[in-house]
Amino acid sequence: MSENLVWDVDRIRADFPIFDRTPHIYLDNAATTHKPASVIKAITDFYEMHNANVHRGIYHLGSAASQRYAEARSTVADFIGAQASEIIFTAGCTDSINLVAFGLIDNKLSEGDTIVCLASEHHANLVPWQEVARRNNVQLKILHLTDLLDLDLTQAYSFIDRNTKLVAIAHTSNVTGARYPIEEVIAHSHKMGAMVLVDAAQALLSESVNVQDLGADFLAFSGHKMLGPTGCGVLYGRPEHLEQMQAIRFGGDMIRRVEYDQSTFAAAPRRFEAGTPPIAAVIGLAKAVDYINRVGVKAIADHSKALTVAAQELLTEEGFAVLGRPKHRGPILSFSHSRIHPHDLASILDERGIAIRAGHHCAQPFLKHLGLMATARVSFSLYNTHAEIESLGEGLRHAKALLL
Amino acid sequence: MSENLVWDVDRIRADFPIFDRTPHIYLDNAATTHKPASVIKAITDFYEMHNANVHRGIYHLGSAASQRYAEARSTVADFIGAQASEIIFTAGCTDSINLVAFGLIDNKLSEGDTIVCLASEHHANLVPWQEVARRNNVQLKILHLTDLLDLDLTQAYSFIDRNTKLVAIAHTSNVTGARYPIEEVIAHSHKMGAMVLVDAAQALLSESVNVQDLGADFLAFSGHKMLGPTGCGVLYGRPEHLEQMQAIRFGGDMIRRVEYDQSTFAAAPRRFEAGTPPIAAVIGLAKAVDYINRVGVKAIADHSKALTVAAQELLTEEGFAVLGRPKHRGPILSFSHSRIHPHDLASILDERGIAIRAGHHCAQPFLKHLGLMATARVSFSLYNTHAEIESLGEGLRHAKALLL
Amino acid sequence: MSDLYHPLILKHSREPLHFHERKDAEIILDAYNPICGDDYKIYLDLVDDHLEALSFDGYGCAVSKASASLLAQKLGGKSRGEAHKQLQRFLEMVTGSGTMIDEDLAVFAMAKKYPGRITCVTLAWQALDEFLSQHA
Amino acid sequence: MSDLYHPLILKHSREPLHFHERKDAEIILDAYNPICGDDYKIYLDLVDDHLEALSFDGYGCAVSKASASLLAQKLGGKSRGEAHKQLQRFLEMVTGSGTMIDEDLAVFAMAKKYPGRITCVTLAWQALDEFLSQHA
Ligand SMILES: Cc1ncc(COP(=O)(O)O)c(C=O)c1O
Ligand SMILES: Cc1ncc(COP(=O)(O)O)c(C=O)c1O
Repeated sequence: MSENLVWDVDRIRADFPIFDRTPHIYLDNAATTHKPASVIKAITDFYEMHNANVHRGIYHLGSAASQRYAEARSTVADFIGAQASEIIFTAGCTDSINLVAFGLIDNKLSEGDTIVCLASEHHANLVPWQEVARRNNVQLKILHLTDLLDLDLTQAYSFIDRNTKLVAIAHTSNVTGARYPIEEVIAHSHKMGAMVLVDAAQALLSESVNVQDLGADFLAFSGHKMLGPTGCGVLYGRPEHLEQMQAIRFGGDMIRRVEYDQSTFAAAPRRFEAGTPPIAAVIGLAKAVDYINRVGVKAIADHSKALTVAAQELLTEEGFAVLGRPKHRGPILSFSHSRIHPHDLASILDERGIAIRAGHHCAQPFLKHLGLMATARVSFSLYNTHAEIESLGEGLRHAKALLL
Repeated sequence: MSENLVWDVDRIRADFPIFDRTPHIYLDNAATTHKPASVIKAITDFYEMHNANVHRGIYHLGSAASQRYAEARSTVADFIGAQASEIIFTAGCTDSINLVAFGLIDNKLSEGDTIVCLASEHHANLVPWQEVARRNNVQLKILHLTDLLDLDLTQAYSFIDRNTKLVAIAHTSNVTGARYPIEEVIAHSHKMGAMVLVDAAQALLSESVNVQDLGADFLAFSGHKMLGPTGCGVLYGRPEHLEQMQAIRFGGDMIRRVEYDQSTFAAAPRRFEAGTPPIAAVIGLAKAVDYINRVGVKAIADHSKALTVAAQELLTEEGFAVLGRPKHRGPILSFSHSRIHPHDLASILDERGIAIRAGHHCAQPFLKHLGLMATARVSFSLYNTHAEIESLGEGLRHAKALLL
Repeated sequence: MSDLYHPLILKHSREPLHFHERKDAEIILDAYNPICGDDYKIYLDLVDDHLEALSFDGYGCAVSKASASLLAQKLGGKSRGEAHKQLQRFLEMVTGSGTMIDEDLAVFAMAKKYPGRITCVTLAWQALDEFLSQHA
Repeated sequence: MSDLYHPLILKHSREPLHFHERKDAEIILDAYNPICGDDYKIYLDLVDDHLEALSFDGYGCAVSKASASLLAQKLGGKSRGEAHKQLQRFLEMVTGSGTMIDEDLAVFAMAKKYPGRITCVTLAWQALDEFLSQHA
């Protein structure tokens, strides 16, 4: 896609105040994205005009806040093709996954059951399952990847069997950017009677996601990685699962009737939102969704994709090894160099105002399995430009000159 | 304290943009407080100038965000006389209490142990203990109050005994405003070998709280009730307890080493902060603490206290029954009228731009025990004025004329 | 004058109709709002598919009480189908865009301006709606 | 030129001193940074209260490797007390406001400008500090 024609990246960048205030080249969008002015303003407006707690106030501010909070739920639900009642606001993607792990799966496992995780999962979609498996004395099976670091469906089909209770899989790997064939994994898992939790932390800006089409049992993601504020995330769950899922946090707002000796709890999604929720962040997230819808997920994805392709060429040319060659890839690339440590590369680029990530990307065992301790990673979003990739190229050459 | 002399409430109000933008009389500070411009600006600045994820970035923005997040921890720690390593950032007060319940107490209970809760506890400090008691098949004992709705120390001393593992008690009741004699309860509990969790949700603007002086084992509170943003709270814990406490959320940032078959976890406080934290909210909370320190907790408390005394007189004069006559009271008053339902009162006052709370204040069994289903509640903060109490008086008289 | 506290609502809240307990009723419904604590029971018998001896008691605000009182007055004695139709029209009016022919019930239309109080208006109606939907 | 990548640091990272495994060392310390994955082992014997045969191996960035190399070079053979004093002075310089007499080590003072890299500079030193503090 040509930047000059359909996609006016300068206009997009103008929506993001940080590029004015703190000029830099930001290539760490998989960690968190920057926020458009409309999202920041929604938060400011909330505190400056609408501030009140939700669920409880009879007075105008209170009921207006509750209404805004409810509307945000509908906005987010619409965005992924879900019903509002299927959307739980959490503290983040990590929190969403833990809720499924300890609110549902922990109560459902019996001897001989297994949980399946992809080898490349983020710690957030691995460690909770380890813990649940440990507590229930069941096996956590790791589905390893092909040499291209993609998922082999034939292997997955034999791996996920009638003993599998849950498959935990990322939509898009935050390490390699691989967009896994989750539709097929879900279809097969359901045939085997297993539920599937899709970690969509890296998904929502790289393609339009519809939970009905996907058929996922659960979908977890964070607001801050999709132009929204820090401090809130989402768990989508199919209603029949949410009904069975138990609360793991107890307190106000999630109850139906409390007596001294026992309590009964509200229906989903309320049952899972104990206490005062991150109201401003949730309202900000809805604004982020509005912004994404206005620009268009496809346009964002196409632009990011074009940058990813260009970056991949550049990295290869400069002698860096790009991690994996999956069939489909989101806007994320990990890469390494036999004689340049990723941290040094990140520091040297930082001195030129280029922010990239270096480390294990919260996937320690995956990197270790690949014989790596860390990689460098670039990830792109709607506001990145081809000129920034040229600067990256200059930075890489400078680093090589310095370190080799 | 005279408003005109020492306390310039107009200057204070000028710090809170909401009074300019949406004029109203806000008497529901126990639910959530409004936010000063400096707090809102801290959030805006973060997103407009400093946005990055914490803990992971080598680049400048990333390490600056980590540093700001760490500084916020120190600011909050200083505010309550704690060390930074003793401060865990959570999603809110409810989340803080649940962490202690399921991360520590749930693993510590054995047959014959008991948990003690005050009768007036907020659901957030009751329902988690119910659940922990149920799971471990131990007794949750409810310590009832005197006729004045205060805590009777003699009774507490015989109630809390060598079987008591944990005492869960509010510093200040969000229903009656009672400031309980927690120092004595803590001293006695420690003699009996019991830990004490203090729910300080309503404490931090009504007196200066020092965890060393208190001797509390745990202190839980929310940012949004102390001029800070929604979406973050704090758990203070004594280091020896934090060391024993286990994580209840698993994922990135809380780990030490992850392998496919097992993981080891970081030290406190990091072990309890899985995933991307509510960075902007935490930074905003630190700004709220700065603001409170600048104005002075004592000045805030004195002002709120004077308003509370005036309101109590007014309510009594107008024929409303104020709930409880505790020895010490924070800036919170619940009241009722035999022939006026609190919801109707709240609606009628709302039509006059006065926001008060009506309901069970997340203390259903307490109200039920008192033979009430709901009360009206007013709660004061630094920006409220004596003129607002006069308006409240007019509103009350209007309501009586309408409804009686 | 208040919009929400129409004279008719005030009258029904001060002197609710059919406001009495009936422990031996064939059907006893809970109309409970956990958020605010309003808590009514609705009593009725189904006789020849008609809602007979409809009454209620319990505790709540002027608005929920007046609304329950009008429910008892307007739907008592109606056939199941007719009652269900009327109460759905009522719920639509309060929460959506419907209008009401019954002048008394139309008074509750202004509840839309008070989103915090809609549950008060609908409490008893929703409980009866749930019952009639489940036993249609 | 880069501030962080001083020629001395580059030299030590390219050709680290005392960079070898020694499985039969009396003391083997882990210097591991879970955040970034840098992972060294430090080998030493305590002979007459002196740090003898100090070496290291493992994996990490140029900065952490150079810093470990300089640690081995500067503290190897020193008495326990002297080594501890020197390394605490080094840690103070990097994280606080101290200065360093040793010109080579002073090169790391600029790490203060790179808060994201301080752990790289201190990794090996902190591991040894922890050991010496616990066995003082
Ligand atoms: C005494 C008390 N404890 C706990 C809470 C729960 O706080 P949050 O809803 O912020 O988690 C509140 C606030 O409603 C409270 O007043
Ligand atoms: C694939 C994936 N899953 C889960 C997470 C965790 O998200 P959060 O830290 O917002 O909870 C991340 C982000 O780091 C991620 O990239």
